[in-house]
Amino acid sequence: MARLLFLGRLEDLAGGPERALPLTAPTALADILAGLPADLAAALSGPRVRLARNGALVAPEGLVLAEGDELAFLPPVSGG
Amino acid sequence: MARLLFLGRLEDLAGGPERALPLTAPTALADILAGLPADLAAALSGPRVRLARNGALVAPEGLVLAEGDELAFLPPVSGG
Amino acid sequence: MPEVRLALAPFDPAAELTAFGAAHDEAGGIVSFLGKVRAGDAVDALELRHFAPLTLPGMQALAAQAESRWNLAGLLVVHRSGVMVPGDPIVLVAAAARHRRDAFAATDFVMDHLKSDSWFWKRERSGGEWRWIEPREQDHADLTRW
Amino acid sequence: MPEVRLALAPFDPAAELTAFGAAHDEAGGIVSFLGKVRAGDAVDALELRHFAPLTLPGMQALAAQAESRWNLAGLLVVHRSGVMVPGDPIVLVAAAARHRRDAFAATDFVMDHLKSDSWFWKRERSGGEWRWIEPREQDHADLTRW
Repeated sequence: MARLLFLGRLEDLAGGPERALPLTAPTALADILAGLPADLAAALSGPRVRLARNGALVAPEGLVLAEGDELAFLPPVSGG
Repeated sequence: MARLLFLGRLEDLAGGPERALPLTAPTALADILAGLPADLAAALSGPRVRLARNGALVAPEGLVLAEGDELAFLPPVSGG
Repeated sequence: MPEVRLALAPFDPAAELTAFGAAHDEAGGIVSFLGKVRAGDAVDALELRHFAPLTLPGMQALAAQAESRWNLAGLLVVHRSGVMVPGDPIVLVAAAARHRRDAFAATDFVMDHLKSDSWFWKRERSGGEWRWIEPREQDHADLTRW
Repeated sequence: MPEVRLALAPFDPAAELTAFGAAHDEAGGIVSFLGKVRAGDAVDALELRHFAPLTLPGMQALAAQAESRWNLAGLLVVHRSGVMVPGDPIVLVAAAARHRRDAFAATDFVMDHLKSDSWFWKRERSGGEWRWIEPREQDHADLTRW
């Protein structure tokens, strides 16, 4: 099991702040996105969406999620 | 009678914050200064010393003090 | 050491500033910025969300950057997360310095970066509807000042 | 209308800021500058003298100039005159604005002018001796920024 976290407006698109993801083996990000609704997958792949795996920023290229991982999708911030 | 007020460091030079000035007739600033100690007169005539007669800034040129006037000598400020 | 906090409940800016001032009485000047939820708009609630692993560390790194760049006696950064109503404080930044120019610049710098480059997501409620706020172009333009 | 006061006795900056903030809750941001007598120097007392006919009117004119130049919801200027000890507040300037850039600029502007272009004379006591403070070149240079 891995967890996907959706921050900001991505939460609305995803229908909730997080989603559990059953994993039988380490899985590439591309394959994970392919299993999501197309509009959500498109939004999560946007060029301005940053990724954090287990709390640390990571690049999407070559990203693989393993059992217990948490992947956060961080849209552009609007803080302060 | 007129009054001279000395602000800031001019107070130390003048030996006090103000000085009463007996006047028998309207008197030009130059004549008033001539009646003061030379070092004080020189300091009061400095190019950066502003003058206020009865609370309003005035130019030294042609200035004449009359009975009841108050003339303040304002050295450069150092406020805040 | 800057004092940096993520406030999950309302905070009292006057009490914060008083304590900060007392802790830095060797500094001649304190500049502060207080940002509050505006009253009088249609917006009746504002929510800021943060991402715990990044938000506070990001604020700490920003404060450290300001302290290394200007000559400060102290720096305070307090930022709310959660649901707020009009009048509630959102952010307080205060810089104490011997020379006021340092305090002004550091406060301004920290605010520009908090606004556009810190890990907060904002939504507003008006007419019963929540709406996510997108970043403003002005916020990004502000960063180019530094 | 700016709120401008010449304080002849100690004032409480936190109470001033709280009241100012409460009066301007339609503004999103408040920038403030608080100048205090430094602690830890050899100076154990500071005196500011003013000239009643000019000092407060000059402060009022300065505040009006700041209000006309930036888009402010409110402006507060409080300046002490008299004898102060380390830790005592000397000057408090606060600007409330919808956009923080206006509040920063107005506060900075008012401080630069209060420091170098307002009718106060300052002397400091250290080792039992009072000494008048001459204007600093930096203060005049600051004015050329505007």
